[in-house]
Amino acid sequence: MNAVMLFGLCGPVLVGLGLFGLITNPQPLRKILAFNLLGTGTFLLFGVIARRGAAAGLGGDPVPQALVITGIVVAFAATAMAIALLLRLFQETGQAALDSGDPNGTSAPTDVS
Amino acid sequence: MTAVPYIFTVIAISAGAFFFLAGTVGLLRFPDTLTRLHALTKADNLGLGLIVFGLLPLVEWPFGAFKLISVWLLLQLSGSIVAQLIANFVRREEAHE
Amino acid sequence: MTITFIFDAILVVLLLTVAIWIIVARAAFSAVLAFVAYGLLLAVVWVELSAIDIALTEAAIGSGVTGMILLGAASRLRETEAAVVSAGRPLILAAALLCAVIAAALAALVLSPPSTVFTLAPETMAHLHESGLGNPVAGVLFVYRAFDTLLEKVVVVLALVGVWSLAPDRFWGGIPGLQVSQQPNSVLTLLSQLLPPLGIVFGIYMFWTGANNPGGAFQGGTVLAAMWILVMIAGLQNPPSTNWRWLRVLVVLGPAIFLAIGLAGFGLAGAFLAYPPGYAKPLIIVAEAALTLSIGVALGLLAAGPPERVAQQ
Amino acid sequence: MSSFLIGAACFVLAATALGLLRILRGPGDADRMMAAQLLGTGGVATLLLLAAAVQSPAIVDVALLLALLAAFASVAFVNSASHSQVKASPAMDPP
Repeated sequence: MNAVMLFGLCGPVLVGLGLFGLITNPQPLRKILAFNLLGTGTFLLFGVIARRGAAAGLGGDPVPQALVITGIVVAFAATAMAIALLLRLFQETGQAALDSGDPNGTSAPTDVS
Repeated sequence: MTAVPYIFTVIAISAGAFFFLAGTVGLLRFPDTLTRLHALTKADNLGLGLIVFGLLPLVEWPFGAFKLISVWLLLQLSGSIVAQLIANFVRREEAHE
Repeated sequence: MTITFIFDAILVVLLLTVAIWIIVARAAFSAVLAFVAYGLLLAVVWVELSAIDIALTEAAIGSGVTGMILLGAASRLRETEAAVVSAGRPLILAAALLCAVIAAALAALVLSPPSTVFTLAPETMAHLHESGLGNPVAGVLFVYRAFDTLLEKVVVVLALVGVWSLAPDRFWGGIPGLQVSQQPNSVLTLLSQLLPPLGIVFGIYMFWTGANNPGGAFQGGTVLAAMWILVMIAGLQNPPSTNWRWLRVLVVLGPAIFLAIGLAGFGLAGAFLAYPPGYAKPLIIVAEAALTLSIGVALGLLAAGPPERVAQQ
Repeated sequence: MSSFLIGAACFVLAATALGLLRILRGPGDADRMMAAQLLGTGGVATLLLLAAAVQSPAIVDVALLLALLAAFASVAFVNSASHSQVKASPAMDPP
């Protein structure tokens, strides 16, 4: 057991946790948080692979590291976009829940004019 | 390197780490929000200050030392202002209740 | 068992505790606060994985703009939380099982060491000197994978277009609905007068040192964005109206210059995004300078949100 | 010397991490924010100790970045929380 393996275990656990939150939590904001958690778990896996590829005097393989930086930027852009969508949904309907297929019909009235 | 800066570093960093512990204990044990805020600022000022002080003999002059001192000054600035902001917020919160 | 391993173990335990809290916390607001702490711990994790460039990116984005957007959203949506019906027990159990299986499979993959370790580090270092850069990650981003980096910057611009287009028609081109401080608070004003000059210096330093040391355009631009947002929140400067021509020019300036350099590569070096020999570093610096500015403006506007007021003429 | 520095980093990280119990317990959001703020300071101290231990000046840049943005989350917190504060207060006593 070394430090790389420790972080190598941390990554999958974060992916599992993020996926769990994404499935079970009904609030979209919490789903966005869970999705970000899932993303960072994946990035950690890349980081572990990069650390294993340490060579040529570098602490890690720079190619996966650069991929992670691109990933963080894109994840941020997606998060900002998702939050804006969510706030707009709230402005329009006064609620911020996805239609969960509730049979009692408590979901938002859908009168499309 | 002679032993004198070593001893100085060890003492200063140990004292700084102690203040971090004190700050945490205060944050956990103090009875209300405003006194807890008081504990927080101790860790900011003294804990980090002593650690930066202890690290100074180990870094290269002048840029390494300049960066370390900037880190401390920046946290002084933000720490004191954040304390004020949170205190104001807590007071308004209590006024609403 | 070395002392470094103990440090890493403490770090991982902390990271996972905070991650669990993000998922199970009752109130969204405290989950978001935990997410801010999570980003901070993650930056330390990246340092431990010898990925300082990523640590800088995570520190800038996680403790800066992302936290701010999420906190704003959580406080606006607070009143909707009461109506939420949580998932049923069978679904939770099934999801937990599924996620445990996936995590276990991933962990098994990670823990079974490959027979030959595959790495591109020697290849990267072998040709890095031709670009004139000293930071291998910057080399990968701007030389070997320049096309990806160009598209990544375009994604940020597209996200901004997407956020703006969520405004109701009558507010198109109006002023973003950033929540501005309601108390003309002297402490906040003081902070937003003292910090931005330092932040601007640090942002430029990040971009400049990025050629040879960890750092770069995105990290620098994010700091600039955070400083701009601070000034807007304190009410020292109003958010600009989004139909202001120069604002839009600034947003696309970086990607446009990068694209122009890429197209010039056809004529000067025989391929898209190829740099003529000997001119790689100056061209990359020019592109990065423009990108730093554009990213700063674009991220600030992303955080300010869609237009919610009509622009005054 | 470097194992002493990493040991001190362990101690500071663990000490500030105990403060995370405040994130879990609350009771108010202000207390949670303070715990995150303390973790920020502790994280900066940890990074400085690590930088000195492995002699990597680039790590100091990460600490400097965190120090620069240390107030940002709290400012955003107070700003957005006081907006919902103002919104909540008229609802308590209807006209």
